[in-house]
Parts: sequence; structure tokens; C-alpha cells
Amino acid sequence: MGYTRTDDGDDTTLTIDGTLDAVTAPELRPVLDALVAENRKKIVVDLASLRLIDSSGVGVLVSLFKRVRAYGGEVNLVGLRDQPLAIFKLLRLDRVFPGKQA
Amino acid sequence: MGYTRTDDGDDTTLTIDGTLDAVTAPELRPVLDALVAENRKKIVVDLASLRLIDSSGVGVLVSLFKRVRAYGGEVNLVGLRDQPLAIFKLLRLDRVFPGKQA
Amino acid sequence: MSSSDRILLSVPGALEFRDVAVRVVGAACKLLGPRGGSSPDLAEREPSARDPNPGAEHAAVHAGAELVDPFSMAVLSAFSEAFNNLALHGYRGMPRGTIDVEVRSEGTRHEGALYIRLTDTGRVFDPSQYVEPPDELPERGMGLFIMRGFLDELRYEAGPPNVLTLVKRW
Amino acid sequence: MSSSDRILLSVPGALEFRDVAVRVVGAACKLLGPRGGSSPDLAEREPSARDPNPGAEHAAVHAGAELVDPFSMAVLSAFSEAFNNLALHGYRGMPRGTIDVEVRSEGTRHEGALYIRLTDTGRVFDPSQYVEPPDELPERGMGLFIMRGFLDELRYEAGPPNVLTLVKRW
Ligand SMILES: Nc1ncnc2c1ncn2[C@@H]1O[C@H](COP(=O)(O)OP(=O)(O)O)[C@@H](O)[C@H]1O
Ligand SMILES: Nc1ncnc2c1ncn2[C@@H]1O[C@H](COP(=O)(O)OP(=O)(O)O)[C@@H](O)[C@H]1O
Repeated sequence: MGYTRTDDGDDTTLTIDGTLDAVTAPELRPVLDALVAENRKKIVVDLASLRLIDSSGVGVLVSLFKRVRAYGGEVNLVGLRDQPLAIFKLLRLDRVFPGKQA
Repeated sequence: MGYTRTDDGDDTTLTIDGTLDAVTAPELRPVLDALVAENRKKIVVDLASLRLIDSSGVGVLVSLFKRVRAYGGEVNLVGLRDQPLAIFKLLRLDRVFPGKQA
Repeated sequence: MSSSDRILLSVPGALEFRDVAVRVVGAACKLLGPRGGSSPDLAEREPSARDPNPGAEHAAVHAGAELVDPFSMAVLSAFSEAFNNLALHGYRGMPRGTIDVEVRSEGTRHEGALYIRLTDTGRVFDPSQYVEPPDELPERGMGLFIMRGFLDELRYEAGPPNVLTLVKRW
Repeated sequence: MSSSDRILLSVPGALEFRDVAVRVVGAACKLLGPRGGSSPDLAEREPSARDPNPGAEHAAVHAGAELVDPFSMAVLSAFSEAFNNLALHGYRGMPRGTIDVEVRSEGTRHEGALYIRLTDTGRVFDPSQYVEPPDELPERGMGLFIMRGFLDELRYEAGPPNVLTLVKRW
């Protein structure tokens, strides 16, 4: 799992690639906690290079979504495809998260 | 294993990528036999994208080398690196085949 | 390729061994699954299973291809959750044992099934007893839901050793 | 990670299963080898073994990284030849059995060894009886030379089952 965070004024783009799973999701947690601590209001998570996600990976993204929503911000997912898209569809989360699929 | 053959007048460049091993070397044999049947005299084998070679893979390249040399042609290897380079060095074939390493 | 072909893997029951297990199951999907074929009548199709297209082979070597093919994708997603649960819950606070994985298949080109047996010596946990669906915005409890969603059948025999079998048909 | 950790794989003794075996041994080099560490004093190094650099992880996931690291490269090159020989010569004209692979390691961060045992039920072939060096422009007979060149030790116990052990120290 690798990530890059890019801030552009109020907008933050977080690009995550590789595998987001029980091993790597804890490594991403501090990055997400920082976004929440800084009250970032417009967050785009780009998953076009995400190869594999599991329930732990989904868990950290849902947790980000809920916390950001709680202070009135929004999280958009873009680029979902292949295995990650199938998981989001199965969990019916593709409709919860706004954002375009790849 | 994948390959591309490019002819440019008398020169032929054969690029081999992926894995050249006991499974894939037999797939390459007809391609090499064709070069010999056509009496190609200046052959460059580009191995820069070759990831893994084993003794069967080395065997088909040596066989090409010997057959082409027999009718006065030459085979140059270019781009050898990583595992394939280590194998050629161990077998002392890096000195037999002319050609630059990557 | 014969229907008695099987692939066995045994690793310590810890998360850092999950990646190698996922790779083996990914390869097993190709070798024993609907494309690789498990029955003798599939043997003739084998050469075509090797893709002469360098890009495709590259993808296969690079372990990405199976995440696009829907059969492998479903199997790998379910298997990952099963492995996680054993490593994280099954062996929590217990002496670390192994997770043994056996993959085999049955059937013809047109119809068949892949069976993945996970054997562990951790605590007993029968997934059929756990039926809570995850809430609308779940942060946990999605693993079993994913397994059920992507598989045709989930069998459990309490041990020791415990045996969980994932069944995916084609 | 503890020194009793081991990875076992069992596949049919045929070439098409070589790729999955090579991948498992590649992963084993990382998990049990000099970087992954087999002794308790290596446990603390583990987080650094996970590379936070996305490019590097990409490479590792894509099974290419181990072919650049000299330890893994030597082990994988030797192992590939050993597997080939069993599939092509050991089981030729015999009922196809399995090739069982066990990888374990011993030692500390500074000094240790990786042991790869290949067990088969094919014909008996003691590599120490085969000492012909390949000729200057060899087309075959290089496999054992490669194994000897890249390993520290090659052990053989005639069976059935036959056990060939590849030893690589660090
Ligand atoms: N092998 C197991 N041993 C013990 N408990 C388990 C096992 N697998 C699952 N569980 C229990 O079932 C619950 C639901 O599992 P799951 O749906 O995979 O979600 P998660 O692991 O995200 O909590 C877990 O939280 C755990 O309490
Ligand atoms: N497991 C085995 N069973 C029987 N014969 C073997 C076995 N391994 C190697 N041999 C014999 O030893 C010879 C040399 O092997 P090797 O150096 O690997 O080269 P190659 O396989 O290219 O001929 C082989 O040609 C074969 O006759």
C-alpha cells in the first residue's frame, strides 16, 4: 500500500495504491486521522490504482467518511474498479459514497 | 514470455520479456528456428525486459548462437541484467556472447 | 491436469503470511479453476491458457490478472477474509498454530467447483452461528458477509483441528 | 516471527506448477530469509521490512523485487532448476507424484541459513554423483551447475521419498 496526499486550498486528494488490507489499513489510519484532526472538508479518495481491498480496508474508509460527515465535510471516492469495486458493490457502499467510478 | 521480432534490412532485433524457462523456451524455439532457416546474419537479442531465465532458456539462446555462428552470422545479446545477468555470469557465457550489458 | 490435482500450503497463522497464501490461491484459481481446468477433457485447452500476448503474461506474472477475472476475484476476496479471521480472531491469545490451505477442484469445463479447505487449531468458531448483517455504514463485521456474498457455500467442522471449506462453483 | 516458522507447499510434480512454487519460495525468502528474519531478535526489524515506498511495494506485490535482491535471486534460480529436474527427469515415465517444498530458516540477523527441502517419489538421483561440468557452449546439463554455483550446500537422501535439501547461508 502506498498513498499520496495533495492539498489544494480546501480540497484534499488522497491517492491510495496497492493493497489496503488488515496488514496495511493500520498504516493508513494516522493519515486519515490527520485529515479529520485538520477538519478537511472536501476530500477526494482516488482508488484507481488500488488493486485489492478487504473488510479492514473498507472499515478505515467508512470510518473516515463518518467522521468527516459528522463535522459537515464530504468524502468522495473516485476510480473504484475491479476487485475494490466488486467489494463496494457487494456491501452496497457504492451508493453511500458519492463519486464517479473509473 | 513474450517476444517481438523486428527486421531492418540485414539486421534483426529479437526482444524477449517475462520468463524464459522450461515451460516457455519450447514456445520460443520456432521463432529461433525461423531466424536460422532464413540465414539472418546480424541478430541482436534484447533481454532488458527479461525477468527470469533458467537453464532451458539459456539452452535455446546458446543453440541459436551456435547455429548462426556456423553459417558465419553473429548474435549479440544486449540489456542483460538482474537474475539473467547473474546466470550468464555464473555460466561464463557473458564473455562468449558479445554485446553490452544494461 | 487431472481431477486429483491439488495444491497444499501450510503457513504460520499470522497476518504477515497472508500475502503468500493469497498468491497461492490466485495461482490455484488459474491452474485448477474454470480456465485451467480440472477434468481430463480440459487438458486440451491448456496451451491456450498460456497467453502468448506479452502484456497479458506480464499481468499474470505480476499477480494482477486474477483480480480482474471475476471467478478468481470472488475467490480471493473471500479467502482473504477467511485467512484474516483465523489470524486475527481464531488464534488471538492462543499459541500460534498453522493455517493449512488445500485447494482442489471437481467437474468439467462447463460445470464444476473449487474447494478451499482452511484448517486451523485455534478457537472454534462456526460462521453459520454468526448471522448479523453489517449495518449500513459498517466499520467491522463485514468479513463473513463478503465470504457469503462471493461464495456458493461455506462449510464448517469444529475441531481441533477446525476445518472451514469455501466452495465456489462455475 | 520465530525460528520454528516454516512454509510448506505441495503441488503435483509437473512444470505448470513451477510458477506457483517459485512464487512461494520468493515470498519465503522475504519472510524467513535475512531480511524478514527468522530469529526473535529480528522481530523488531519487521516494520521496516514493509516498505512504505509505493513503488517498492508495487514491485514486491508484483513478484519482481525478489529477482533483484541477490539472496532471493540465487535461491530462486537454484530452486527453479531443482523443480525442473524433478518434473522433467525425476517423474519422467513414472506415475506423477507430488513435489513437496518445505522452507525454514535458522540463525540471527548476522548469520543464518535458509533450508529448502524438496521431497518427491520419483526416481532416485543423487546430484553428487553427477559432476560433469557443462561444456563451453552448453545447451543442457547446466541445471546442477547453477544449483551448485548459487547454493552453499546441496544434500540428498535417496528414498522413496527422495529428499533434496538446498542450503543458502547469509
Ligand atoms: N475464526 C474465528 N474465531 C473466533 N472468532 C471469529 C472467527 N472469525 C470471526 N470471528 C468473530 O466473528 C466476528 C465477525 O467476523 P467478520 O464478519 O469477519 O468481521 P470482522 O473480522 O471485521 O469483525 C468477528 O468480529 C469475531 O468476533
Ligand atoms: N531428479 C532427477 N531424476 C533423474 N535424473 C535427473 C534428475 N535430475 C537431473 N537428472 C539427470 O542429470 C542430468 C543433468 O541435469 P541438469 O544439470 O539439471 O541439466 P539438464 O536438466 O539441462 O539436462 C539431466 O540431464 C538428467 O539426466
